Amino acid sequence: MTTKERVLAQNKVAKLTDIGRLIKDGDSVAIGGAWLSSHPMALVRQLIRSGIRNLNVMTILGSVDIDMLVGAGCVDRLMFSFVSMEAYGLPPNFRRAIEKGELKYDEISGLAIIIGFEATGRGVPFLPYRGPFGSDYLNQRPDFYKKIVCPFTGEEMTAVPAIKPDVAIIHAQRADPAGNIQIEGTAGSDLELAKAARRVIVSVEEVVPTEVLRENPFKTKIPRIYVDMVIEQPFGAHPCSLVPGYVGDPWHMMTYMDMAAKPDTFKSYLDQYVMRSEDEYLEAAGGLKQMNLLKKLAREVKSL
Amino acid sequence: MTTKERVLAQNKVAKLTDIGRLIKDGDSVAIGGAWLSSHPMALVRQLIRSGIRNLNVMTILGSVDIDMLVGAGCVDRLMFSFVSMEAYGLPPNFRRAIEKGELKYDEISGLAIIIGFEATGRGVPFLPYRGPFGSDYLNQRPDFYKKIVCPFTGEEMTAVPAIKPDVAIIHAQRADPAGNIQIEGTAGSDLELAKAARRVIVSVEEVVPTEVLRENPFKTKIPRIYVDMVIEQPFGAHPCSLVPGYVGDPWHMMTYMDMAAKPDTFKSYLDQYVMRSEDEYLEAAGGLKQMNLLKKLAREVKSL
Amino acid sequence: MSSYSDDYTPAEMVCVSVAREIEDGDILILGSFTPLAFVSYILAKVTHAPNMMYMAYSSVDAKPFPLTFATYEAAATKGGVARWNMTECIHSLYLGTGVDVEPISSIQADGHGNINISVVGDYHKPMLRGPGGAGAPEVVKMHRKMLGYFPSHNKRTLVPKVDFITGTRWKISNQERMKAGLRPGPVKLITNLAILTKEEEARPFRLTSVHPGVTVKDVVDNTGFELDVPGDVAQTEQPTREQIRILREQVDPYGMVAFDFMPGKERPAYLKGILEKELQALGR
Amino acid sequence: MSSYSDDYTPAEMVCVSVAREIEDGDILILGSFTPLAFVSYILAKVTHAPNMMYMAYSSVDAKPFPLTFATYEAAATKGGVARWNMTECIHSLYLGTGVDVEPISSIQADGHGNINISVVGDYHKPMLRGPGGAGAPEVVKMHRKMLGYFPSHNKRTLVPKVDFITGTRWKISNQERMKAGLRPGPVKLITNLAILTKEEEARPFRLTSVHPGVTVKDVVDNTGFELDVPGDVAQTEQPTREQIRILREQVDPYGMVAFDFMPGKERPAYLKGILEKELQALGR
Repeated sequence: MTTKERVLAQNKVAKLTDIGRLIKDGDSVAIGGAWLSSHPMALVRQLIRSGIRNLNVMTILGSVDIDMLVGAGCVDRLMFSFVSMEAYGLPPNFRRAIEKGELKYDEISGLAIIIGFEATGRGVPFLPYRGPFGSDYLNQRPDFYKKIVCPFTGEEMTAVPAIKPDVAIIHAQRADPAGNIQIEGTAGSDLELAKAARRVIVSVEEVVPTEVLRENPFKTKIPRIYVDMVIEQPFGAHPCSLVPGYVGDPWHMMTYMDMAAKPDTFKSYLDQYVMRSEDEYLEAAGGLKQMNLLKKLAREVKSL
Repeated sequence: MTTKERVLAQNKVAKLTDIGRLIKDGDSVAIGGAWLSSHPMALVRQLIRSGIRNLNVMTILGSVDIDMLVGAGCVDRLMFSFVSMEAYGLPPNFRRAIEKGELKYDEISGLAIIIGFEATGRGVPFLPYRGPFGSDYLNQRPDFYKKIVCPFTGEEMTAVPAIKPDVAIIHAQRADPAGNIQIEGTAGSDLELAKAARRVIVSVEEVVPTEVLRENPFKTKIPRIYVDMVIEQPFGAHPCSLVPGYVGDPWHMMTYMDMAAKPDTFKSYLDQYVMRSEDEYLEAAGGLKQMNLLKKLAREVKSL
Repeated sequence: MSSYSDDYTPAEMVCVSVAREIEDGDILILGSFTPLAFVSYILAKVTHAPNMMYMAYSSVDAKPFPLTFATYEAAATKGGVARWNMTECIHSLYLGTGVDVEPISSIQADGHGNINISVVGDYHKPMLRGPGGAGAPEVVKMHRKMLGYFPSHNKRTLVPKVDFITGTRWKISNQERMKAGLRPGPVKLITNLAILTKEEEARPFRLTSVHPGVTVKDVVDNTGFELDVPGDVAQTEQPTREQIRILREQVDPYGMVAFDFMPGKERPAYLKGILEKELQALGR
Repeated sequence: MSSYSDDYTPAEMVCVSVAREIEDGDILILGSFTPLAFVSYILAKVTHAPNMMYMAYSSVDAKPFPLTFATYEAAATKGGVARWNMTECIHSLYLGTGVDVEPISSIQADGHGNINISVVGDYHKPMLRGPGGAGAPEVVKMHRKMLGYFPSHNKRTLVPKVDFITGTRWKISNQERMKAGLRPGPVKLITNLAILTKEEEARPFRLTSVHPGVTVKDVVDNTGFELDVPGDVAQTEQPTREQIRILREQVDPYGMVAFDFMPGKERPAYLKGILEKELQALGR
């Protein structure tokens, strides 16, 4: 949509199966969330279900989202600063694909990639920062990290270019039908992805009337002028966390790690969990009982 | 304070009369607020009371704060993008001083001055943006607006330098004793001023326990790592507004405009209102009855 | 046409003309308090542009409100859907996504698409020191349309060449704008006499329409720069009865829109009168 | 000294040593989940550094919490005083005001102050593809101290030259750092055997101390780069009884600190055991 169409559209609510209207084979897709938090997993599963191919995927701090897309063969090229399963180990499909030389990748340092997305939202073709001088990032991607001299102080800085994905996919707590998005918990750079991308799909735990957002406008982090499509998908980040709503699902993550360890068992993982409806996925992952446990774990945390 | 001293200090609460510890004659002082909103007027009055001289004052969108400091003879040099009394007319002392050629000034376009403060907080000596090409700002201040070419696209951009005031003075809704600051209403670029300045003084309507801030951390806009001194001063923005708490005081603003119209009556304004204690100022400005009216006006607003 | 009103003030004429420049789906900003502009936004929002998004001070997507003098800011910030401080606003809207319309009232404007809100006379010792540009340099360059409004169309305001270029449209024709990465859109000046439009660097402002009761000669005689005057100049569309009714009953119950059209000396008394009415409405 | 504990694990030794590098008044960040680092922060916060400020995910100035496996993020974000997303955090802390300490565990480190979290072997078809640098390039260059910790001090980890420089201290001596606009501070590597410190570009890491029960030869034999070994190498200060008590009873009740020291194959079973205890504590 153009910005004007986004501002005019008062009902952007669609079904999960509608995302194919906005994402096509070969698109560059920036994926929200960070660490093991808030990744748009229901959207990722839907992409895999749809059989999409040749994506140019971009992630700042990716995890199971990236590993799953790579393993399912959806990714032609990957831009990332970090892909990690953290305590669970290294991401099996990501490792395998790169170690076999089967995945083209652009490894960019974390701050540079964030600043690159940010540049687009600010309407500048580049932004300077005190870059990772002395690192091999500069040698590996001289087309991404360029030297720029401060015209006031003469200091040498690093310029990074504006990154412009075709699509951003994001998961968040709640939205109104017009696409105003509230983020309460761990917030990566989802706002910057939304500003940078031409098309923006946000799945949320709940769609609520705008009046609910007005009760605490300080939580609204992505205004409707940046959003094309809103999808209500409870537990849409599972098995990642969406605090303060629910924690990540360590039991499912361990199942994932076991099954992703080899290509054939990963194929079984996809069959058992992904290549079905999202409702069936949640049932297979433990259903209401498990989801309620993840909510309870998030709620009953202690401080010292 | 160093950052470490700021983090260590759990009680930054001081009296209005203590600000002389952090602001001296000749300092560069960035003043918070914007339009007719949220200017740190109690701090401004205290500076005038203290007889401070030769300040290098910086404002983005200034109003009565700037006009009063200029009229009281505290200002040697003024950096601004806008100084206006809006519906009340042009700022009398500001006009008079410049039209007589008595005030050195640096007029900077609004976005450039904000970006200059922002640069300091981001640790860069400059930031680029699509500058005011074709305007006389570029001719007037070639030392502030420099051409920079995007190393990726070849586009010509404008670089503005990091602005580094000695002190920032800000007024906000509430703080805890450690200096975490909540801003609820009209927010200028106070966070950027706080990050840019070496020393930061914040007056607030109320000092509350940290637990109160934790009830809605989304409202906390300036963390304690940027604050040196906290002063509890109810109605510290008067006659400016601090919504949603209170509206600006149009009756006082009209009195100000009348009395600031000529140097001798402005001298009387200072004597009657400013050169006394802050409590006496509020009494002279109408006392509790007037302040309650301003609160009521802010509370009982209608939407269509 | 019977739906048009014959009972409107020059200020209402200008206000309605500005409101008509606002399209549904536009993005706007309420910044420095300019009553006529605020009234035109709110009028558009409650009539033909209900989905437009405006930033009011720090409130993103604020609710429309009746314009007052004591409480406009508190009302404008009420019921926002999100909050942005000024820094976030300038990056997101002025420099990023792009505001569509934000009418600017300036001390001087010229035929090149320049405005001056800075100084009349010598820069360091001026005859008149204005408030300065604030966001205006970007407003006139970056926004989809450049919209100026002038309560007093005369040769002191519409001058051959401004004394200081606070802001300029810079690139004017749609091709030049797009080549420079800017959104295409015209320069329009809406005055108490007429509407002037500039769409090409090399051509002067065109006299697009004259307000009812104004002659082409009135406009030409009072304009300090060359005008392109078509053989048959249209008359500006009058306000409708509905627009005037909504203006007076809902959007501008205290008549703030008249403020800009008043000589400076009359303004304080007028404002005091409005305040008195506001206090009465508050039940005091 | 009777206040020192004799009952501690190698992991607790490293954890306490890292905690001792944190001063009251420091600024820290909890980012990617590294149990030992998180435990060391919280231990410091509840013992000698109560006023230190940490960012936990998006929570500014979060409250300390007992480390868990299922709920660490929810606990870490609880009770923050402010919220920053990642973009705000990197500009304010990584690039602006400056974080003091953020321990990094890497695949390789070398004697020049470089780390590698990217690849072992050929860049495009590596033997081992690591997770990538995330914020580490800035962490090791910009923060006041560079702190690396290594559960397995050996020549595969502490190598002559890393295969890929994911991050580097770049300027090492205090003079060189200040000349480059960086805060002065050393490079420290804390391993299961010893503490190594580098303070000059031209000089090798100094063997600052060996842990109780470790010999200088153990360290030298297991280090892939040259060490500066003083004639009289100190012994690393042992954990105090109080530190161990607080660690086990309050900060790390489930023994997460042992996690980094475990072979990869043993980790899933260990994590499952911890989860079982967490569920019991939840009353299930």
